[in-house]
Amino acid sequence: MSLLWDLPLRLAFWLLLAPLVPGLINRIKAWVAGRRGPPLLQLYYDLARLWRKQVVMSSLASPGFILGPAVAWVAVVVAALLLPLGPAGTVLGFSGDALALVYLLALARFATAWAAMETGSAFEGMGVVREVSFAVLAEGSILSALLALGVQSHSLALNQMLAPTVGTGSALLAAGLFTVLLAENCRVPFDDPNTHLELTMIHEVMVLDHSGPPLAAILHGASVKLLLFSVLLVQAVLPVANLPAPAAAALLAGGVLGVVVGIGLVESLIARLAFRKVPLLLTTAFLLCLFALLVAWKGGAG
Amino acid sequence: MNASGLNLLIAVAMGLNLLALGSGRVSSLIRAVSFQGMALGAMPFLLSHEFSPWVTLVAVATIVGKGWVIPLLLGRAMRAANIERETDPLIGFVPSLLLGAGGTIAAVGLARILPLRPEHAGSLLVPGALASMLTGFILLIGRNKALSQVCGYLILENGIYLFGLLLIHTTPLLVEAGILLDVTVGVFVIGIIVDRIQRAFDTLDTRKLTVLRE
Amino acid sequence: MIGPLLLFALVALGLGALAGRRSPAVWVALTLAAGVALGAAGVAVGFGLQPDWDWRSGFPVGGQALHLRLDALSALFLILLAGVGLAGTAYSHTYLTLNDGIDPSAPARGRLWWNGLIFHLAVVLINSNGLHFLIGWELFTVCAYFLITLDRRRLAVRQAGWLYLAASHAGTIALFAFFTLLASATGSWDLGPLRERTDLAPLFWLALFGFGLKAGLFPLHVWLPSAHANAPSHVSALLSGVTLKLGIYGLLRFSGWLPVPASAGWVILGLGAVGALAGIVFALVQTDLKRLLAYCSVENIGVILIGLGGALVAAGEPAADWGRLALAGALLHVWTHGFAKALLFLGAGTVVHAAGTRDLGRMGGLWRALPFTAVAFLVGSASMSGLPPLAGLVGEWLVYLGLFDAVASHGPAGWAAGPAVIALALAGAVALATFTKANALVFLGAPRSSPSHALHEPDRWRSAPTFGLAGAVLLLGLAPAFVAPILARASEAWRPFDTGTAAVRVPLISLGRFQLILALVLVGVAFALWRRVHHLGVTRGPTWDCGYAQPSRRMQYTAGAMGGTVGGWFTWFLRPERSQRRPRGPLPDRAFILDRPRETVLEGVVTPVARQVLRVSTAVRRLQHGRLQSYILYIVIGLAALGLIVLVQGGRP
Amino acid sequence: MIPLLLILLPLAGATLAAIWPSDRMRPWFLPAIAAPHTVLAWVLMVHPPEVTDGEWFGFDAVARAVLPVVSLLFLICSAYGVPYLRVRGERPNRVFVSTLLAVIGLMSAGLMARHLGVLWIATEGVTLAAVPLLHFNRTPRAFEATWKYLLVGGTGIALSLLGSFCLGYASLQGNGSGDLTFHALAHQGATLSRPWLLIAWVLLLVGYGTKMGLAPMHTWKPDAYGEAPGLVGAILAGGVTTVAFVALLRVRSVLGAAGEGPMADLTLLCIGLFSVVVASLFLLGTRDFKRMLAYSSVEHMGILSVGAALGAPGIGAALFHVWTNSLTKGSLFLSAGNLRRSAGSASMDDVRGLARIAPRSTRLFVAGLFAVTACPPFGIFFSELRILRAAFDGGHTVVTAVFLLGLLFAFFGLARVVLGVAYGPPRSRAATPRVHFSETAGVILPSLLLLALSAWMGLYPPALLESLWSAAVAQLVALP
Repeated sequence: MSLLWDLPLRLAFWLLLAPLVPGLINRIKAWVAGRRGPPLLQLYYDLARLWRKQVVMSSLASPGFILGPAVAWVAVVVAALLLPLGPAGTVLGFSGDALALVYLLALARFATAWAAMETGSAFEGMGVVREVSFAVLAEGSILSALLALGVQSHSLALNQMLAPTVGTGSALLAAGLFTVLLAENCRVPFDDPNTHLELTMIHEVMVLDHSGPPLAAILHGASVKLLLFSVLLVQAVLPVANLPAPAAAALLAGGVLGVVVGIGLVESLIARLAFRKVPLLLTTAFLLCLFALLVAWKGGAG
Repeated sequence: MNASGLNLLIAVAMGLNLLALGSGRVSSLIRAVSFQGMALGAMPFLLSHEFSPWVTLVAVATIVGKGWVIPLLLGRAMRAANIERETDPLIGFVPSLLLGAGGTIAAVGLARILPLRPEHAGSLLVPGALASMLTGFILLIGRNKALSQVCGYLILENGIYLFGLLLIHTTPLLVEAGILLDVTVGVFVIGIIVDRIQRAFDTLDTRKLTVLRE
Repeated sequence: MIGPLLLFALVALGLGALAGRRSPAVWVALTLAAGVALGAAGVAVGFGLQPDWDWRSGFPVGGQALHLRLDALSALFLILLAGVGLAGTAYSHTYLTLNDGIDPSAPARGRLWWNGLIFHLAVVLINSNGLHFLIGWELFTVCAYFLITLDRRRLAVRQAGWLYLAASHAGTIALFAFFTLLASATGSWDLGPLRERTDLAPLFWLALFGFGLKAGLFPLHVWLPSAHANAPSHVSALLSGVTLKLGIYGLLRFSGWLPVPASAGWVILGLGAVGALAGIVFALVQTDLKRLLAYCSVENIGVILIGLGGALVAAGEPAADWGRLALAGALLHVWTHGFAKALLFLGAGTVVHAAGTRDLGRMGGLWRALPFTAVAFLVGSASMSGLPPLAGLVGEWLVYLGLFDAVASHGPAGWAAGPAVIALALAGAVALATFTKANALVFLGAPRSSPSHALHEPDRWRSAPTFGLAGAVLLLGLAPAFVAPILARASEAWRPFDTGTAAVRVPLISLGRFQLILALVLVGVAFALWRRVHHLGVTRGPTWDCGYAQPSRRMQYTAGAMGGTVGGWFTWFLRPERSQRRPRGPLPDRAFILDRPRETVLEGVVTPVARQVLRVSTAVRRLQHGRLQSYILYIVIGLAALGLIVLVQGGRP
Repeated sequence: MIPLLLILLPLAGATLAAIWPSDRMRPWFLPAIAAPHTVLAWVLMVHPPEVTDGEWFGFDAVARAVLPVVSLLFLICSAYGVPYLRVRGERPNRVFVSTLLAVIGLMSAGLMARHLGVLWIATEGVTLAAVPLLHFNRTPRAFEATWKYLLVGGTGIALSLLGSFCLGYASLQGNGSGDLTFHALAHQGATLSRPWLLIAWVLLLVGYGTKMGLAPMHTWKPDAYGEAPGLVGAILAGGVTTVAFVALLRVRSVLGAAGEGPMADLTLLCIGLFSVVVASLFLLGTRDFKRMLAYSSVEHMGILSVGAALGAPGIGAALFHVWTNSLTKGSLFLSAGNLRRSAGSASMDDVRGLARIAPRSTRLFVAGLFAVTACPPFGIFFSELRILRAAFDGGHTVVTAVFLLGLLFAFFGLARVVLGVAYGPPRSRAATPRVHFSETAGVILPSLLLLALSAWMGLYPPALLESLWSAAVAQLVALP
């Protein structure tokens, strides 16, 4: 299919669907807790409102305070566009785009951190340090996961890599990537998106001072990132690409939904982890991915 | 022919070594050295089969130098520095005596091993030389007073001279060159006297000569 | 064509060195001209506009006839030298005369040794005779020493210079042995491909020590941080940007020309991986801006070595083209790191001059005073952290591709490549943290100490080179495809005799397209958001910070804190020196906690060894105690010892 | 006959200087005698005279290979001597000048001696003549240094005489005619009595090694060089040691002819390496820059004897090293002398920042540091590389490792001291120098010239010199 109408479609998919995911999660949490949660489309409302709001900016901040969120948003969205979408395959893909994806996420992180440091606030500094520090382990896990996929598929292009053979490797990979997903998107048990104790937050605390359109960009970017990880996870462990188109689409949708439900359940059933424990859990995820790599390696060799 | 006479003289010289090692009085040390010098000076006559003016010259020079001039200078130096006794040497008198005696015996033994020409095999020249050198080194290493060290050096060099006598016929030049060592000694002594005049270094005690060090 | 260019460059450098004392203007003109000529020669050969240049003359130096050559590999490094040299020259033109309490005779000396350094670096690069290579090598070390110690009235500077000189000389001694053994094995000082002499393989270890030490290979990097930190910034730029790379050049050259042991590739790969990780972790915990940058160089050298090691491992395997890919990555990284690091050091020079300190803990909020420098520094940092769409990513990306292929090919090499990939990933993430820290502490937030005298953008001489380098980094990032030919030619020149392997294809088109698109989108969206925000209007106020009315500047995160978390995971290795005072009582008075990052290898390994040697030396020196009697005893002992030797040896026929 | 002028001219000059009345004019004797001496030496170098086997003195290949540089060094040092003695106007210089001239005469004699006895006499003469030079300053320290030099050196000399006797006796045992010219001894070859030959070798090695200053017989060196005026140090380190080294080379050739070459090489190698290691260990700790030079000289003597132990190529390299070392050491001693005078002390503990106090001399001194630690473009770099290569060609890998380690430590030690006194905030013992020392061209140029020569030796060694060395090697390594 031609780039001309494929690209806009994907863009629409990512941009429009992404804010739904946090809503879903909140619904599930509410359902588990037996509450009437916020409306499903809450995030859409918030974004719309923020987009119209005026910006309050720290007197210390430089233009980077506004450009940072923009860069972060672009990085995440482009990363999402690199990802193949089940039957639709990929459009921008090229050999080695997997690495590009990883480094785009790094770019997003850098931009957010930069914007946060603009304010010279102790809290946001704290958040930045936590973000970039935990990212070390997260990135290690993602890379070894990609390595495992690469070994399976003898390729470094996402659309070929994400056609796994189901097995023990996939199970390990699923566990590892799910943990990374939770960490990277600041969900329980790593972080609590709706806490109000600054001391315990990672991502939220970085955006304390943001307001208006930049904050909207940040929130929307976060939701896109969440969706991106879910899609990546699903395609990494389920043989989506090997199925006929409709089934593939269904499986993808179902998988993503499953992931979302999983997140919701985790958030409802598990308490936040003490910060000292966070690296431990992340290291576990790292090891899981490493084992997946070993399994893939042996499997390929044998 | 007069090998016996020669050996007698050498024996005397070796005896003087022991005396030098044992004596704590600098003056007796000097006397021992001068007698040894004269003994050495007499030897060429006994060695030479027929009278040769050259050898005579060497002998006379030796007697005058070793036996008379240098002891005279040493004596003067001693008086100038008015020291009489060697006090607490690094190697005590008894140990050095024992060392010297043992060394002398060893020297005799060693001389048997060394491949010598038949005409030298019988003579005490080589053992005497070795013994004197050993004595010299013991004095150089074991004594504190500069004068005693000079005497040690003299005895060392006497030993070398003794050895040189083996070659006096074939290569007299080398042996005569040995005279230069006496000049060295002369320089030592002059140095002492000069310095004594400058008062730079009292009682000629080398223990005071340790400013230059790491 | 090439010959005259190089000749002109060298002559101009020489004349410039002479002119430096009297007239700076002439000096800068000549040196810049020389740089341009060097660059032109490099480009001409590197991009294949001219055939490889090989020139022999009967004119002997030190009894050896000159033999110069310029192939793509040398050209690659020559271009780097030219670029950084030009930038540094321009920068130093006014930087040297800034009055930072530096020795008044420093500027003149600085110009002299600067030209000497560039001259001899060029000599090493275009040389093909072992003796002359060694001469150039030693002389550029000496020039670098005098440049590092320009401000030699400060003790720290003298100590740094001393450490550099001592370490370099240790390396040089190894190279003495290397080149002499080579000469005595081949019978001539002439250098060139010697594939068939497999007996020469063990020499590689000597080369690894000698060149690795110069490159700042991890356990041998002890001299690097203090030298880079204490040198004037344009010197740090050249040291880190180019002279480190000369160590790499030496390793490339002689691992390409001479046969290497089977284990060589694995060792280099391992050292590179460890170095990358350790270097960047050390960088993260530094509290001195220039030390931080210096340690970051250790990391990037590690990355380059991973590429080289991959190439060597692959060379041992049948039909492994991934090695050449990794090599191309390493070569490109030589450029990207060289330019970016030079940029960062020049920026650091400006910052340090403005803030009057190298201590990150006392900077902050400098973007107001130095907006353009801040942008340039940001570009350099982003490239260093391998962020798209800048140059840093491209080199690492190629290395990644190579290593991924290695793992995917299921060969034994995978056992080396896999861990290397993960080490690279971790190092990349820590690098991101490091540069977040550096930028944030220097430019963002509020000043942590009362700002110093010269709070203004530098003059044109100093800002132009900074932006030039930033432009280069940007260009390499957005249009990497243009450098593909020189990379291909260089990695073929690496082992000229390996005609078996297919010509190296460096797949940079796709990545280039991607980076370009990304850059455009970034600019577009950023502009749009900017417009939107300003359309709605901006209210300025104090940092909200969850309702702190007026957060004081001392409440900001400090250098120690920013490195704390990750540093904490590596305490077993960093062993920081911690001094603290806990708050006591119901109304605690002043309390503090201070972590001084330590030079683990230097203080943990080198110093103790040195202390032992010194102990021996002291013991020996006691023998010279001034007692004449013992001196004579020594003679007797010597006599006895020699006699014994003769007796023992004389026994056997 | 003409070569003998090299000996007689200086001696005549010495006597003339000794009776010359005026102290102010006398220093001019030094260049006045040294210049023709050098000219003659170089003329003879280019047009070598015939040498008949029997004669005792001869400008043979060996003398031709080293005498020119010694003479040149002496010329430059004597040029330095004129301004130096003017600065030291307070001292009477009668003895100094005449003995200095005697020294060059006797050194020439020693280098040209082709007879064991004559060689010994010349060496002894040099030893004695050097005494007043060392004692020039007349301080108690100077006296002590002289005393130690004399007693240690005298012992060495005595041993070398004994060694000569033994060599003579060895030839006597082999029914030699008692002709002790090296040519005759070498001719006698294998008929020399082996035990006596070996005894002789050990004694001569220790004896002449003492004059060379090989460890462990080097103990006199730091004291003597530390207390002597700079130019005396230069001549001792560059000239007298050379005489002793050449003596060893000549004796070694006899052993080689007698088929005992391997034994000689082994002993030379051992003592050489030992010297390098010991010297480097001393250098690591010494704190006085003139004593430092002494240890550095010990190190280079070790390098020489290692080179001499490596057969024909090694000996060639060693002769090359004699040239480079003499020139470089000369320059270092002269500049060190300047610094010593302008700072009033030679110890790191008293002196710092000489770059401010005496900039020119400091530059020379630092350059000399790099020159003497084998940094190109100076000659020592090339000569040491050649020795290294000879060692590798000989397959002495372990030896070379130790050797290189020694060089490294030596560099650490030297650089530590030199850079320590050169840079940093100025500090000197003599806040108001007793004699205000101004860096006139007269005291700077000689050192500079020597350095330049050293660099020239390295970069563009004339083909003539190469031929000289190979000729000397051919004479020394007589193929039996």
